[in-house]
Formats: sequence, structure tokens, C-alpha cells
Amino acid sequence: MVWLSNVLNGLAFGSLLFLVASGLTITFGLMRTINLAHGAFYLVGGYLAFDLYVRTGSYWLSLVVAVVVTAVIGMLVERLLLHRLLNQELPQIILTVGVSLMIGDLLLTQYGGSPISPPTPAGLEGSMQLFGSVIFPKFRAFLIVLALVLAALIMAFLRFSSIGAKVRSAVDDQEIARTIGIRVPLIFLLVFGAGTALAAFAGVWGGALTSLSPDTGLDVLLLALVVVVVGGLGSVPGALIAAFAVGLLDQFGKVLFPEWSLFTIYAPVALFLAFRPNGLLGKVESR
Amino acid sequence: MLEIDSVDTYYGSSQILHGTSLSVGEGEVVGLLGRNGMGKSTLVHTVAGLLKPRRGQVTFRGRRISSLAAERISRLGMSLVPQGHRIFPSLTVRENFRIASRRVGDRDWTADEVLEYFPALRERWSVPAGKLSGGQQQMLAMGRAMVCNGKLMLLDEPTEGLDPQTVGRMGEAIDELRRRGTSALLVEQKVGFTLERVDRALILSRGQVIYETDRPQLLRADTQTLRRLIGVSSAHEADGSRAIADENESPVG
Amino acid sequence: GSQAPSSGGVSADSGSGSAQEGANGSLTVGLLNPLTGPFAALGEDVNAGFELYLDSKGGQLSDYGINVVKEDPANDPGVATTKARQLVQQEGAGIVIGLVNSGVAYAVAPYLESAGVPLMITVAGADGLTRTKGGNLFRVSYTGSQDTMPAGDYVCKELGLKTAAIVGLDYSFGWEASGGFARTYEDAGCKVVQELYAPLATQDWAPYVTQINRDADVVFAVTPGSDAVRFLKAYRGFGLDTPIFAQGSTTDEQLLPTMGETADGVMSSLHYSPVIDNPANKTFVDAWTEKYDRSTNQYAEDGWAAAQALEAALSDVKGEPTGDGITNAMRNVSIDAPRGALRFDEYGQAIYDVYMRKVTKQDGKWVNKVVDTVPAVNQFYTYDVDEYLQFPPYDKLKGTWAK
Amino acid sequence: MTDMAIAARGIDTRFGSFLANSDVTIEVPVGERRVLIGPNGAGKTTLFNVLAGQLRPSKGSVEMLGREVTRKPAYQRARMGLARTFQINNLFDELTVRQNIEITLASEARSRRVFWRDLGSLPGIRARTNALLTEWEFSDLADWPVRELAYGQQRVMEIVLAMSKQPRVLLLDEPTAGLAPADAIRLTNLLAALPRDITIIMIEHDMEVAFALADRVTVLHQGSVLAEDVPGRVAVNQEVLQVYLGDMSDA
Amino acid sequence: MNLPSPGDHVKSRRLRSAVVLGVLLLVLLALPFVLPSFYLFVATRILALGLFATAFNIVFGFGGMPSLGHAAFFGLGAYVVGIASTRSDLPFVVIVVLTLVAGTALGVVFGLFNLRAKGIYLLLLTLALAQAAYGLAFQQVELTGGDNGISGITREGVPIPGSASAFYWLALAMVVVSLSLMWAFMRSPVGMAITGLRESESRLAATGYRVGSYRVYAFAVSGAFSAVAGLLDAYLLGSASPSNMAFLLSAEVMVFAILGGAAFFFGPFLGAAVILSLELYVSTLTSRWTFVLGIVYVLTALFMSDGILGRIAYLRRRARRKTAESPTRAAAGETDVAVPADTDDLVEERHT
Ligand SMILES: Nc1ncnc2c1ncn2[C@@H]1O[C@H](COP(=O)(O)OP(=O)(O)OP(=O)(O)O)[C@@H](O)[C@H]1O
Ligand SMILES: Nc1ncnc2c1ncn2[C@@H]1O[C@H](COP(=O)(O)OP(=O)(O)OP(=O)(O)O)[C@@H](O)[C@H]1O
Ligand SMILES: [Mg+2]
Ligand SMILES: [Mg+2]
Repeated sequence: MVWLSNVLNGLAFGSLLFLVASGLTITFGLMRTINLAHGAFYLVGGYLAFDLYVRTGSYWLSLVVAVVVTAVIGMLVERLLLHRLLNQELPQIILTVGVSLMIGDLLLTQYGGSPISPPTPAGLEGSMQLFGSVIFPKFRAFLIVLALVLAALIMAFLRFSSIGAKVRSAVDDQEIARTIGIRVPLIFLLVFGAGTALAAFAGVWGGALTSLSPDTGLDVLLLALVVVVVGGLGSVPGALIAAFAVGLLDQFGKVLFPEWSLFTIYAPVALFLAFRPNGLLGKVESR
Repeated sequence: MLEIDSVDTYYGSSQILHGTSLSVGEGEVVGLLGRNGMGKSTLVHTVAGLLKPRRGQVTFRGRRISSLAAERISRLGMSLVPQGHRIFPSLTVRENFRIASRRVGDRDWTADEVLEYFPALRERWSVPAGKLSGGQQQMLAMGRAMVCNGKLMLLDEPTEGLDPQTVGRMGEAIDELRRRGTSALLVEQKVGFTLERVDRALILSRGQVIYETDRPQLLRADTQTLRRLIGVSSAHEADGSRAIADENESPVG
Repeated sequence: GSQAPSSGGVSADSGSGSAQEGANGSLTVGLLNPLTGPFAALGEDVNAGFELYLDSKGGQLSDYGINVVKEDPANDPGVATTKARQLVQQEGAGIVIGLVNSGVAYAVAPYLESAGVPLMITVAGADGLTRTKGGNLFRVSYTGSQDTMPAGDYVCKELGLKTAAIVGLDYSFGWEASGGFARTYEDAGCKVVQELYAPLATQDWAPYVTQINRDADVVFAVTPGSDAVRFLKAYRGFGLDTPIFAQGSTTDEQLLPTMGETADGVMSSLHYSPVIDNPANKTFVDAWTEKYDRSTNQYAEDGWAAAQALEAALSDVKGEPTGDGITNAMRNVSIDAPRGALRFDEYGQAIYDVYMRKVTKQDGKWVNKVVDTVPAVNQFYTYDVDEYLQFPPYDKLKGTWAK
Repeated sequence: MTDMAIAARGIDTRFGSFLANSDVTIEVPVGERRVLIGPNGAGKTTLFNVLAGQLRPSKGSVEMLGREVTRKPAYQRARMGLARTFQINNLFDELTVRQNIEITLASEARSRRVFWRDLGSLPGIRARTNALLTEWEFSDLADWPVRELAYGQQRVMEIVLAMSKQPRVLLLDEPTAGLAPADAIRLTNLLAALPRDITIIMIEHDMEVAFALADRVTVLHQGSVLAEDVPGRVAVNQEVLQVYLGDMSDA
Repeated sequence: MNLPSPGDHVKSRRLRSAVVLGVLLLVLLALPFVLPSFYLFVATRILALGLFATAFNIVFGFGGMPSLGHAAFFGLGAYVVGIASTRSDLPFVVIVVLTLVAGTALGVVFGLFNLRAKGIYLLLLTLALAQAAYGLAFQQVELTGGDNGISGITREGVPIPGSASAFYWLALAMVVVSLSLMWAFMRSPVGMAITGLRESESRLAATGYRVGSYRVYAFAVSGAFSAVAGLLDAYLLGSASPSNMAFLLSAEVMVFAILGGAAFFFGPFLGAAVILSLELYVSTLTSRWTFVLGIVYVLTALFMSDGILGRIAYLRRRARRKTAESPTRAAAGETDVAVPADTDDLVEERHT
């Protein structure tokens, strides 16, 4: 039964990783915009929701407002700053690092350096008994479901709307994409907004699972990067599988080889990528 | 339809187009010939809005477009077949069509109609375009522009790398385009292919139009000068391919 | 609402205003505490505590005008060394106070030693920092094991909890604090049955929490900072009910409002609690709550006590406050700090009372209620110094306690 | 047979379930000029990739100049004297014309691992580079990044790089595509004038060029060899006319 | 044979570059006589990190492989010093050699792991390797002192120990030698082939270069000199710690390179100097210096995406052209293209 609980925990943590990574698969995988501020948007979402919740007491309202506001901030960043740097990966790195430094510092001045712990939504507190002996928090179980649903939604959206293909076309060859009438700026704006909205959404849930402080942004960002890249850029199923794999790897690594806890994620990831340099389901870059 | 009026275009500090002017009338197909590096693609890109002219005006369907973004121009009814296999490599053939296709009227091209001309694409329907053979990519570039259903088609060396049979299909497609009322600016190296189906032909050299011939002249097969200007003698010019001839004749380049 | 201290801002001239000149002269104090990064909240509070005391004395300590210069070591030994040099060589600091990260402290200390500038550490806890006699390094805050050694005795003998599972952060502070507890606990005849160490900034504590041996009588936790929040959240989430005894930073007042219910009943040992009942603490708490709308904590008290100690040392210094002068005077300092009596041993480490505390709700607020006091604890606890120094350091003993 | 420049036998090349080459056998004796024709998508470039070592065939063997090279990667074949052009321009885009040539020349065994001397100062490299620049009329453009050349000029660069190393086997993938007629002619003449000990295999859609140069012509169709013969007979082969020239066959 | 010689303008350009470099070197040599000791310390640190950034750029700007794990090499160098100098009394020269060997060896490991990965995948692969190295450094307490690191590194054994000026000169000498070696290396066939990696690996292979080897060479050389930079830093600070291997340092060195101009040999060095000075300066003005730094990053990305040197080269070209209008390329974000014939070697040597 111990292994069952380990598996469930691994899946739950993997689900959180997927929530965080889902936004990145879009901005990073699809738009190939290197958004190192993703962790910062995660924090903004979490902090805003927490702040609103403290003020209003309404969990769901806070969630929605926080996600929307963060998306708007993200869109502003895209429109005013990032958009000038389409397909220029290196400046994008600097820019988004800069943005996340600024956001991190604003959060620090506004909310202080101590961690905050956003609430668990009503009905999901406490734990449940599985198979008699395994105690598992309801919130974690819910996260697993949430991740699966979100993955399905994103996949369906990418499949049934042509927006994903349009974004990729602009990444392939922006000039030509424009000449067939694709409104590249508009699409990038919307898609980036969606990416930051997902980051904020993950921040609200991730905050409730763990906690938030101005420096968690980096830890979260690194894990999400691992998931997106191991899964294969732009592949939502890949990211989902990678998230679960990393979650399980982390869980079992920490149980079985606690001495090597700092390796249990990164060393296998390095090995994996050495042998599969395009990730799990990533497409081989053509040309 | 299209009016290019003394346009100057630069790459950084080097000027490529020097007061270039030309026009394409309603329903007209105009050929543009010239040696490598003379600015043909630069001109095409200037018209499509990918390059901004530093001087001069481009007018399309009565609107000044030289300051418009490329996607605006495209939506006004201009489509481009770019040179050099610029398809979207990570998109499948199907997706390449899907994102380009735009319906404006009942005489529109559908993907199915296009595939009549280029059946090879049908077999590679869900393969990423980057994995197509060179010729298939060229067909895709053409097909993609066709389903855009523009009023004016900019064709930048559309036959490059095509086998003779497909070159023929390409010609038929262009003829059909014209029949449906689409105007075209056809940049080509295949002289015969071009002269067969254009109303007028121009030669671009060092960013300027140095020669122009109209339909009657073409019909009279009075194209010696033109051929001489681009460095081809007329002797072996039957099926649009080139002949072995003395290259020193060319005054161009 | 804003919880951060409103100090900070422009560092060069904050605190007590520029170029203070007292009757006896003046001294520039370099505050080298993190204002950014994971330890920002700690650094801010140390600075705030120090400046609060200074302000309460009108910007002068023992008639020396005090000029405060703050620099941010950015949690990086390279930056910190640069900043230490800047404080001494550019700003003319006569004493440097601060440091949270032990690695940073190790990197900075040799330079200050060679420059003859005293260093007063306010948080950094590595045991090894205060193991040489007669240096110019002092520490008002704890060593990794100093506050937990009394706890081992206490948990075993007073609470009668005979088996313990240790959950610590996997770095030197975690090993030292756990080791201190384990040594006295086992010497008192009880048994450590399990040791689990998790990396710093572990996001998901489930893998560790679910491994905890449920047959243990007590869980001893060393999970300072935001890890405490995540640890307790997972602990409660998985329905564990073994009592927790923790190193005091795990239930720090900075964290209590966030942890709320999850911290209820957690016991801990530390050299301070805001609810200590003595006049010095009353002065401190009153001054603090007048300025900030939140509780005092050990870090603020460390800063405050550092200022007090400096004041006491300066009162012994005659004339120009040289590095040697301050160092020598500091050795004899004995003050009544908010935590109680405080003096330094030969190694520069503070000797103070350690409190056994329990998180309880009082007037709607979570506090660390004092349930017992162990007086005058030094860094070697009750062990013979020479014998103690022969022990292998705790970071080498990690993993051996449960065997 | 040691007098084969290239001998590929029974080549299958598979992309997933798609068979791009199916049981292709092509043997080219040293010194021959072989032209490869076939409809778009017939598998010509794929075969080139197999010959040059960019792709490993799923089945079959490749010999080059008498040595088994099926499992040898591209760089080793290049060192044995094989050079190729790419159908889709593949140059060192940000580097200048001169640097493109220099890197190519420096790939010789005695230069390739030199890390202590300036590339340009290696014996012969600067001089040979200048000679090539002059020969191909690139002197004026020598310090331009090739990215800024016109498309046709980049096509020529492909050929310059392939020829610069004085290869023993030259694979040219549609060298005249995109060239102005005059330049295409010039190129054809130039190829015709190359010493006869260089083996040339060339993919070409331009029949004039193809038939003017070829000793023999191989026709690929749907991944397999449809015909192989001297130009005169291929030109009248009904099957070939049917699949390759289609309705253009009357021309 | 008529050996063509570089044109006169090229010669004069070379001459001018040589003069500029010479003057710069003289100024650097004279610094200890004019700078207060604190600034001399900072200058020494800039030398070390500038060297690091330059070495990093071999893989990054030239090889086109965006490594986000280079701190591993820097930290390795620091630890070699830390361990060797506190546990043995090996002479300085031997420690330098050890550092070079260790850096090269780790570079080979990185190279072998990265035989195939590209772009973002490579970014993450190098990051993961560095995180694993960080984990080792953090957890091998016996050897590395864990999170406390190794402190008390003295400069005994270093030529003329003790004096800050002497160490500065030593560092300057080592940096100048290292930079010269790297400069020469990047112009050699191997270096040019590494540049070719960035442009087209398939072309490189078809030309006869074994692509994987050159990736390994790039990492090995870059790793060796990065480790030397770590060595200098450790001697300077007197300590080595896991933060020498941390992700943030890897990210920072990338910022150095981009800000200075990753397309230029000296760009990264300049970037290091600018950022370090700026950090120092701003952090004395305000405790919100991370915010200011953020703004600087954003402005850099927006207005100096080719780096400071790229910007200078561009402005010069424009000034020289003296055509009033600005160049117009509609392609979003495309800056003016360089025509290398008309500017200084120092600024203009693109990737050579
Ligand atoms: N991106 C660029 N930057 C700078 N110069 C360029 C760029 N692209 C093209 N040029 C230059 O502009 C001139 C004209 O190029 P253009 O591509 O328009 O020629 P073209 O007539 O289309 O030639 P081709 O027949 O080879 O396609 C050439 O001299 C070329 O070097
Ligand atoms: N990497 C790949 N993955 C999948 N299919 C491929 C790949 N490369 C080529 N193909 C397919 O293999 C077939 C042969 O391609 P190839 O490039 O060899 O044709 P080709 O004879 O050179 O044609 P062209 O004359 O158009 O250049 C084509 O149908 C192409 O779509
Ligand atoms: Mg062109
Ligand atoms: Mg082909």
C-alpha cells in the first residue's frame, strides 16, 4: 500500500507540474518565445488571488479576477515589450529575466519576504481514505483530475482551432505568415495572454498545495522548463507524460535514494536528453 | 490593379531598387525577368509589404499600400509565392493549406481543386512540409498562395526545381488563375515558359526596368532583343529550357 | 496589507541620519543583511531591530554617534565579500553586523579578521563559526545546535517521549540542529529511530511526510523558513498526528500567521519568544509594535540585542572606537536583552537562556507560549568543552543517529 | 569492383511507413557523368543523402571508390573525396563568402585540427580562396555574409563550396535551379570542362543541361529505378516520357 | 604567384585596433597606482568574470549552443583551488594546470552529453548537468564543505602573495594570456569550424568535419578557461561555495554575453564589466537594486539586442554613411545588417 500512496503523490505533484508547464508549452513550445518570467506570472496569480481572497473572502471570484488580471499584465508585457523581439531568443531571455526580477522585487516590497499560504477551496480540505489504509488529501486528488481535464481542453483547442498552426507558422517564417494574411501580432498577443493566464491559474492552485514566497518563482520555473522540454516542445501530451514522469521520479527518488535527492530529477533528465535530444514527443526540427 | 511608382528600396545602406516603376493591370499577367541579384525578389517583397520602400509609392486596387503591414496587404487581396522553399516546415501539408485558405467568392480555389494540379501533395497530406522533396515544397508554396484567393498573385520563380510535367501543370494553373480573373506578376528564369503566358514582359537590371515588351510584340515573337538582354539566344528556346550559348553576350550584370 | 518593515529604501542615509557625531565621537556600523532573495524577510527584521534600538537611543550608543550603512550580501559569497570590503574600505565601517547565510559568513569572516574589523553575526548559525578563541567574531544568535541540545534532554526527560523521528533540511544547519537534539536525546537514554533529510526549498513534502515512522513518539523537525509552511501543510494534509517538536525557527513568528492551524501545538526550543515576560522585552515589544503591525521575532531581537551589545561594548571603549578596542570590550559585555541575560564565551558565542515553547492561540493570535526555560545555555551545552571539541562535527554524524 | 566511384546496391530508404527508395541500385564508374532524373518526389535527393552519408539506408549497401561506406558518416565520406551541393541552400549564413570558402578548404586532414594558427595563414588557403573568388566572380562580395546574397548567388555558392575541395566524386542536386539562363549555361560548360577523373552525379530537371552533360542517365520513379541508359535512348524511352515529361513529351 | 595582400584600409584598421588594445593594456597595468584598494578588488573581480564570460561565449556566441550550465565550470575551478590549496601545498602553477585539466575534462563530459541536442533542448540539458554538479558540490560535504563551502583560501604559493596589486597584475596577466589564446583559437580552423556549428551542422559534416568532435572541442576549451576564471575568483575571494555553481551565475554570464554583444569576441567581457559595475553602483543607491537591474535588462533587450558592441558598430556604420534616413527593413526586429568591410576590427570582427 505504501507504493500506492507514493504513486498517487507522484501523480499529484506531477499534476501541479503540468499546471505550471501548460502555460509554458504554449508560450515556449508553440510560440518559441522564451518566457523566463513564467515563474513570476505564477507568483503574481497566486499573490493576487490570495490578496483578493483576504479582502473579499470569495475564493472563486478571487481566482477568476487574479487570472484575468495576470493575463492582462502578460498581454501588456507582450505587446509593449516582447513583441518587438519575435524570434530573437537571446534578447527574449534577457527581457523576461528582467521582467521577473522586477515582478519579484515588487512582490517583495508589497507582500514581504515571508511565505504566504493561499487557502484550499472549500470542500477540498482534509483527506480521504483509499482502500482502507491509504490516506490521501482530497485537494491532491482533485489536482490530478484538474490536470487531466486541462490537458484534454488544451489539446482539443489546438486540434480544432487553427490557432496553434497559425502560431507555429509565424514561428517558422514570420514574414511569409504575414503575407498569407495571418495577423501575427494579434495572435501572439492572445496566445501569450493565454499562457500567462495558465501560469496564474497554476499559481493559485500551486500556492494552495505548497506555498508562495517571492523566491519560489525560480524553483517552479525550472521544474516547468524540465517538463516542457522533456515532453518535447509544443507537445501537450508530451508535457503531461513528462510531468507525471518527473513527479513520480521525484517521489520515488526521494523515497528510495534520499541521499541523492538533488540528483533525482536533473541527472536522469540530462541522460534522457542526451539520448533523445528532441524530448519525448518533440518533433525533429526540420531544416 | 498594381502600380509601382519610382520605388527605392534598401537593405541597410545598400540600395537595391532605383526608382523602379511598373504596373499590372486588371486581369493582366506580367512577366519579370532578369539575372540573379538584380532585385526581382526585392521588388516582390516591397510590393508584399515585407520591405518598406524609402521613396516612391506602391498602389494596389487604388490604395496606397507602401506603409501597410504585410498582413493588411494580404487581406486586401494579394498573395505571394515566395522564392526559396519558404513553406512552413513544421506544419503538415494540410495545416499549410488550412491556415492560408480564405474564401471570398464563389470562384474561389479550394484545396481540392489545387490538388488536381498537384496530386503529389495529396499523397503527402499529413507529412510536415519540411520533409517534402524540394519540388513538392514548391508545389505547396504555389498551392498555399492559390487558396489565399487573392486578386493579385506575386509569383517568385514558381517553377524552380519542378519536373517538366509539373512545370506544365504549373503553367496550366497560372492560365486558370488568369481565366478566373486573377492578375499576376510572374518572376521567372524560364524565358519560354514566361513568354508563353504573359501579356507583357519586363527586364529588371540593377533595380531598374530596362526593357519592356507588350502582348502584340510577344505574339509577333519579336523577342530577340529580350532574349539577348537576358543572355539567351533564341535558337534553342522551344520548351522553356535554356540552351548552351555564349554567355558573354549579356549586357546585363 | 503590507507586512514588510518600512525601513529599507535608500540605504546610505537611512537609519539615524547621516554623519552622527556624539560626545565621544562616532562609529560607522555596516549592516550586512540580505534585502533580496530567500532571506530578505530575515535580513529586513534584523536591520529593523538594530535601527529600532538605535532610534530609541536617539541615534547614539554610549555617546558615540552611530552612522548606519546597509549593504545587501545578496546571498552570494562573492557579492558579500565585495560588500564587506566596500563597507570597510569605502564607507569606513568600524564594525560589521549581520549575515544570515552561513556559507556567506564563512567567506566574509576571514577578510574582516584580516582587516581587524569586528564582526557581529546576527543569524548565520554554523557551529564552526565560533570555534576559535580570541578572534574578532561575535555572534548574538544561535549556533546550529545550541538551541536544540537542551531540547533533546527536555523531550526525553520532561516530556517522556522515548522515540523520535528526525525530519530536517539537508544542509549544514539541518544536520547541526538535528545533531544537537539527537546527541542529548540519546545521551538521556531515548532513541532516534529515523532520520529524513529533504533538500532546501522542497516544494512537495509528501514524499517525506509519508515516510515518517508512525510509531515514533515525537517528530523532531528542523525546517526553517518557507519549508516549514510546506512541511506542516503536508503533515496535516496526510493526517499525521504524532506530536512535533521543532527547532524554533520552524515556528518563527514570521511564519505563524501563514501556518495558522497547521502549527497548532507544535513545540519548539529557541532563545527567544515575544511573550517572554521581562522589562527588556517589554521595552522592545512596545517599541516594535508601535512601528510595525506584527509580532516581534528572533531576528528582530537579534538585531536589537546586537545594538545593545554594541552599546555596552562602546561604553567600555575610551576614545576612538578602534577595531581592537571594540573587540576587547565586547568580550566582557553582559547585557539584559529582551531574551534575558546575554554574554559571550571565549569563542565569541552568546550564552543565553533557551525557552521551551508551544504554539498556542492567545487573543486570536498564534504565539509561541513559553512552557519552560533552560538558563544560561552555551554552545557546548553541559558537555566539557575539550571533550566536546573532540566530537566529530554534526554534519559528519548525519545519518548515524538512527542506527 | 574497384573502378566504381559510387556503387549503391539494393537501397531501401524508409521514412516511417513511407518507402522513399525501394531497391535502388546505381553503379557509377570513375570519371562518368551520371545524371539522375525523375519526377518530383521520386527519391532523388533521398538517394543523394544516402550516397553522401546524411541518411543511413534501411537496406542495401553503399561503396565509394572501392570502399564499403554504408555505415560511414557523412564527414568520413567527405574526407574520402566526396562533395555535394544541397537542393535547398545550406550555407554558413552569417559568415562571409570568404569565410565559407576558407572553412571548406581547411577541412583537409592537415588543417582540420589546427587550433594554434590563423585559418587564413595556413599554407595555400588564402591564395586558393582568392583564386576561387576571382574564378567565380565573387571578389566584390568576398566580405559579405552569404545571407545577404541574392538567392541565385547563394545557389552558386553551393557549387563553389562543393568544387573548392577538388573532390573526386561530386554530387550536385539541381545545380542550375534558380540560376539565370546565362549562368546556367556557364555552369554547364564549366562542368563539362572538368577533368575526366572527377566523377559527377547530378540531379537535374533541365533536359537541355542533363542531356548535354550526361554519359548515362538514370531515371527514378516512385523510389525505384525505372530506366538507365545513354541519353539518346532515354530520350525516346516511352515509359520515361510518360512518367517524366507527361503531356510535355511532344516538345 | 601574385599573393593578394589585405587592402590598405584593412591594414590601418588592424593597426588602429592594435593601438587601442595597447593603450587599454597600459591603462589596465597602471590601475593599481591610481585605484583605491576596494576598486582594485572590484577590477580584479571583473577580470575574472570577464574571462568567464569570454570563455562562455565560445560555446554560446560562436558555437551557437546556448549553455545554461556554465557555472559548473566556474565552480569547478573554484573548488579545485579550494581543495588543493587548503589541503596541500601544491605550487600555484600545478594548481593552474589541475584547473585546466579539470575544466577540460568536465567540458568533454558536457560535450559528450550534448553531441546532438540543439537550441532550447541544449539549454535545458546543460542546465540539468549543472544542477547535478551543483547537487554533488552541495552534498559531497567531505570534499566541498557542503553549503558552507571552503573558506580561508590563502594566496600562499601564488607568486608574490599578500599584495592586492600583485594579485591584480597576476590576474591581468592570466586573463590577457587566456584571451589571446582564445582569440587565436577562434581564428584557427578548429575555431572557425566551431563557428560553423552555429551556422549549419549538416553543411559542416558534408564538408568533412566531424560535428560531434567540434562540439566537444568547444565545450572543452570553453570549460578549461571558465575554470581558470573560477580559479582567479576563488583566490580573490578566498572562498569557494556552491553558489559558484548556481543557476543564477549561469544565467548571469549569459546576460553578460548578450549585453556586451555575443557576436563579438570582446562583447561578453565588456558586458561583465558593465553589469558588475552597475550592480555595485546601484546597490549602494537603493536596496531595490534588483528592480533597477530588471529595468536595465529590459532596456537592454529592447534597445541593445545586439549588445553594446553591436550597437556601437551600427551607430558607426550609420555615422559613416551620413544618409539622414534610417534604414528600413520591415522584417520585425531585424536590425541593420552588417557590411563588415568598413569598421574597426575590434568592433567588427564578427565571429572570427
Ligand atoms: N537580406 C539582404 N540583405 C542585404 N542585401 C540583400 C539581402 N537580400 C538580397 N540582398 C541583395 O540585394 C540584391 C538583389 O537581391 P534579390 O534577391 O532581389 O535578387 P533577385 O533578382 O531576386 O535574384 P535571384 O534571381 O537570384 O533570386 C542582391 O545584390 C543581394 O545581394
Ligand atoms: N525526412 C523525410 N520524412 C518523410 N518523408 C520524406 C522525408 N524526406 C523525403 N521524404 C519523402 O520522400 C520522397 C522523396 O523525396 P526526395 O526529396 O528524395 O525527392 P526528389 O526526387 O529529390 O524530388 P524533387 O525533384 O522534388 O527534389 C518524397 O515524397 C518526400 O515527401
Ligand atoms: Mg529572387
Ligand atoms: Mg530533390
